[in-house]
Amino acid sequence: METKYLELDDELFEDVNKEEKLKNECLQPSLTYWQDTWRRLKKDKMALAGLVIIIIVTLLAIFGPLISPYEYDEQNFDLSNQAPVLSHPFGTDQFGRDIFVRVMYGARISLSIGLVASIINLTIGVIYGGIAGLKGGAVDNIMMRIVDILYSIPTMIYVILLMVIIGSGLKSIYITLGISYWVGMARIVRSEVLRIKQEEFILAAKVLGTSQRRILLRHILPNAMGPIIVTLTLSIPSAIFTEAFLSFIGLGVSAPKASWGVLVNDSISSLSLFPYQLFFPAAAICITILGFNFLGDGLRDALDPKLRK
Amino acid sequence: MDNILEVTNLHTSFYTMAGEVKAVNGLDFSVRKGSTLGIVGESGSGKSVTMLSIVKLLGTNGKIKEGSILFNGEDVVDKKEDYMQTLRGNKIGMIFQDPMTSLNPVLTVGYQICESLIKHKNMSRRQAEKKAVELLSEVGIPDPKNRLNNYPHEFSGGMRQRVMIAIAVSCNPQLLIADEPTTALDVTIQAQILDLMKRLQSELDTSIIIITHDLGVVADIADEIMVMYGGNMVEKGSTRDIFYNPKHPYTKGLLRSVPNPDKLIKEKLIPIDGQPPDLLNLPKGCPFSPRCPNTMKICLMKNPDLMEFENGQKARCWLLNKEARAKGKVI
Amino acid sequence: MTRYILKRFKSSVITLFVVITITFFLIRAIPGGPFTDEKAIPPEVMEKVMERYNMNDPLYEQYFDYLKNLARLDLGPSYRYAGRTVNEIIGESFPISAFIGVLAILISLAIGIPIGIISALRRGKWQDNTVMLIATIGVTVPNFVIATFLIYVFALKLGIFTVGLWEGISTSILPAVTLAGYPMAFISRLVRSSMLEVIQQDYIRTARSKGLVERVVIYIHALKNTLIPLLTYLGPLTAGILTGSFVVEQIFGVPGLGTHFVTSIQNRDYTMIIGVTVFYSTFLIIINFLIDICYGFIDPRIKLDS
Amino acid sequence: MGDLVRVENLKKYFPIRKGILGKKINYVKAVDNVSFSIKSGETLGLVGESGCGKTTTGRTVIKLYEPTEGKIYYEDKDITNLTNREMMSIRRKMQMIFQDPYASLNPRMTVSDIIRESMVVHKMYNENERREKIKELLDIVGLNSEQANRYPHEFSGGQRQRVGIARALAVEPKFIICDEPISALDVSIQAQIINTLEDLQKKYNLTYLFIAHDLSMVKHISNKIAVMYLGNMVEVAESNELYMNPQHPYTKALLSAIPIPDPDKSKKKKRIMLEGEVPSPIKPPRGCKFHPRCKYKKKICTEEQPVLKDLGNNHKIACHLF
Repeated sequence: METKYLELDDELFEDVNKEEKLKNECLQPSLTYWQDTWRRLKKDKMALAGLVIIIIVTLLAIFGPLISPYEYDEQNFDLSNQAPVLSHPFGTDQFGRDIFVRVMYGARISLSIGLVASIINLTIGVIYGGIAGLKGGAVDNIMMRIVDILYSIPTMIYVILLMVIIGSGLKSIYITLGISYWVGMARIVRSEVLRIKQEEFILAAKVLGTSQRRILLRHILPNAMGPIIVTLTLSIPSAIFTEAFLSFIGLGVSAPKASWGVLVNDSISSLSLFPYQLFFPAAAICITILGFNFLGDGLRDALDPKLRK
Repeated sequence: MDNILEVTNLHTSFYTMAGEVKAVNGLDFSVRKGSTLGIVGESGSGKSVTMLSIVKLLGTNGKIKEGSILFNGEDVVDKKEDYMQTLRGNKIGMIFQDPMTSLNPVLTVGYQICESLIKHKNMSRRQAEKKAVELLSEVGIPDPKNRLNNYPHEFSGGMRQRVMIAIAVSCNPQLLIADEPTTALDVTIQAQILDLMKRLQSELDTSIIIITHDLGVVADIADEIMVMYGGNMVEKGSTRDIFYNPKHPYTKGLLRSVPNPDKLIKEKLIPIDGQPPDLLNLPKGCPFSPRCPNTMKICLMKNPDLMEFENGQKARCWLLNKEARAKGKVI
Repeated sequence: MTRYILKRFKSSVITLFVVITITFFLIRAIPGGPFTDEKAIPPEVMEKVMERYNMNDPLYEQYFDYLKNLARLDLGPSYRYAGRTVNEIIGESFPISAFIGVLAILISLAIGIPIGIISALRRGKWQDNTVMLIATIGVTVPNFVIATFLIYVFALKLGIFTVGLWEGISTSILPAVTLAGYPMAFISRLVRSSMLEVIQQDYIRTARSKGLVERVVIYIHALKNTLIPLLTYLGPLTAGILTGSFVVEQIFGVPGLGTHFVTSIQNRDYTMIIGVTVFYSTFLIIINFLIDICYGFIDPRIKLDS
Repeated sequence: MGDLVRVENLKKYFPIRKGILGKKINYVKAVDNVSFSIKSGETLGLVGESGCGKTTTGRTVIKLYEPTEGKIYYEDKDITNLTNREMMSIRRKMQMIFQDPYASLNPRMTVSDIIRESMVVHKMYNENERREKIKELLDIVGLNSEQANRYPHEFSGGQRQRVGIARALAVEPKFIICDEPISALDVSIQAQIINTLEDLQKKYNLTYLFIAHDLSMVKHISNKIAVMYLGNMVEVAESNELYMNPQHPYTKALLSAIPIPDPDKSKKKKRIMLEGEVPSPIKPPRGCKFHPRCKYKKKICTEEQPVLKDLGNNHKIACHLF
């Protein structure tokens, strides 16, 4: 037997009462679900960077055009095609308009489209998916058949067709987004609702006699929030994409309004002469979308129940 | 050398984001050739990690910190991966708990059996398939010839576990390790599988380690039993000694908390109160101290040393130390 | 197996029928009729088109004519290009777009899958982090920005590739790479997360317990299961490249169906728009149908005799 | 006092649908003509292997599933076709505890909210009475009440199961269906939960329907045991009687298959090894569903389904041998 560093006297062999025994077990502080999510999100630097980017772009979009000395459509021919200089940090385009203010104005349009897209996603997508998931049976079957059809045909072409019909411009972009854009969210919400519906705590609520409405609000939706938020954050970039894409093929915002897509489209032709005219709007699009993607990825991990310890 | 396996002072930990999970803490045990060792323990006792350490399948964040594992006299702890690959599936066969997920859903059952035969016994494809059919019929799967090209989802839970056993014994391993092989099965299927394992053991003269939380299973199939708690052995001995002459309070507690259906008048069960240990922050001293009915001061300070009795039974508890001191046997 | 194919074929036909009907009614929804308000239409073309689309017949008759023509795969005359039918234009331009599209798909698969697997196997290490960063950026940058960047670097500055005039193979590299940008990034992220999930499955542990070499465990046991979810992405991938071609072909001056489609939109060439829309939809529905079939072959769990 | 709960010829078929409109093409006969009764303050054990329909029976009795056929009586009142509103008062009296401790509690709600919801739904007590009642309930089930506003993921399996029990007790039920409450727990924790359930039964004169596949634990806690096979009830008897003197071939095989935690006894035990596997409930065998695996099968067994007959001291059995 190896030598004992501890003097084995009888006193050590007296019994110990219950409380002392349990002293060993320490309990961590209790965190509400959202505090815990924020605590995990803070640890993810990429997600924080994403959040900061989004905040900056939003501030620029709201206050930029107000404080800038120039109007987005103020033309000044003797300053046309000027390289970036202090008074015009992003330079000017062929009509002498200040690109910096136009980019900030473009931010307003793109973010508003992102916002509208997420509202549409939230309302139509969540409600459609929720009903299909909750009702189940034939209703769910038919609703999902419609979604499958929408999913398999190239919705982008039908967006274009609609734009041709109801004319281009911001209003019609919102409408077309509304028609074709909520499909992804509906599918995710439906599978989430179906998954949660079979969980035993829902059966327990039913055994209690809890009303269908209360089960939906108190039990199903809070548990489905995770995937909904992640899908939402990741759907904003593709809405911005869509707008840039549409304006690129001439269906976007009509001049003199300037969305990022329009800015990039206009400057393609003079790429070799004035690359800066293309660089800044393109950079703006990329940074904003990057911000939403980083935040979306960070949220996915932070809200993932499996990683919860 | 009558021991197929000798483990001394084994320490295995997992390094996770939440900190170091001390899964196995200074484990010593051995398995005699041709015998069946039952490892009994609850969640967090380290019984499955012990098996994964023996075959070094601990994944990226698991590591054997200390200790030696002699298989057939060779210490595997510092062996390279390619040496281990000659052992796994060949000299050591493994059976896992959940038959529904342990077979690859996109490969045929036949392919998954032939793989080990082709690799370890370098049989040709045709030879391997012939042997696979024999194995399937030996483990009791009807019409094996046609079932060879079926996919796992075309088998029931019981049948899939038989396929797992066929794979594990395909190369006549010297040691068969089964981690809760019958937990996911119904009682009648479980009886069939245990019966099959006993038959295979006598035919192949292989030693078996069976890991389970079910005392009934070890009583039926094991020659020796080791009880584990908090990542270490608390008691080891022959099956009869453990059931009829348990030394450690945890073993006694386990036996008392299982109902005995033969008793006509109902006796109240005597449970072990408290919760299973959290391997992230194990209590100082004996891991069972928070739940033990007769904890002493010393139990909270130092982990008890192993005490051996005449009949080879071993236990790790200061209570036994106290009794021995009372009888004048100075430790 | 055949019952599964029939089931998928039936649903594809239904989808196609729904799509065609939607297109038919959409066009009728154009305010003031699709062809009436255009000013500078030469009278003889106008007259041919009106006769061709017999606008004044009752709606259901027009609908049956429309279906009859579609059945004969006749998409009618082009509205702007006098004397040329939509079929001809598609016949000329679609092969070019298809070539670039297939090239783009091959590039995105050939690069996306391996780097996805590598970053999954080297989880947390530098390979994983760099790949994931590039993939996130790849998913972020719109293809027309990639296009301009490539033109700026390779064409204008280094002069390796010529842009603007179409000389077959050599000038299709840049557009294909541009089109492959987003899908390649998406595929690498998809393969990475799918591989990470598959690696933790029990059957991978069983494979390792059989003493198989790591290479066999990954490329035989894990890979097949990892690529199954990728199949479901192939449909949207093709659609993505198709819509991407509208923009990229225009920037690179590729005379593909994409460019024609965009010009037909810009100058409201309705017959061309309808024709190409139906063509594209049919093309994509067929692609999805084919993907469903090979899904049945690759994943044995799909109940083939359901 | 008569039977608290009586069930007659209960059937629950799950339709298998095909095609877009979900045309019914076949049925899974999960529960096929089951009858039993439970006296107030007693425990009926319901055992059987997976797929035998024991869980579906439990969920149909408590009207989680609409019964396809048959009658359910609670305190001699027919509750089979009551509407949701009419069921509310009955719902208060019948509660359920579940198998998976990790899935039976809403992860987004604190423990006190989970228990409070029972009282809110049934509009019982005012706010601070409820807070008091929650503390009391947590103590009764053996949890310390300071942890009341913690989240389920901060508790171990055994502790969560106790929260489930507290939630059921909150509405002061008379009848609780325990659907495999201990099979997901460690052995030492199982004994704790069983003792808690027994103490509560004595204290509140509760009636249990205890559903499990671990026959020795069911024998321990039940007064009467019913054995099910593929949707049918094959044998019902007092727990000692059934254990000591099983009559139905399947019950005998089931009892012989249970591993006994006692080496000498398990070596001596005569084993009846049941061949083959449980057939699929979609296409069950004709006549007695056990006949393909039964050694004593006669011609009649393959044609006619046996009916539950009383052999005396209410030991009932559904088998053509008797």
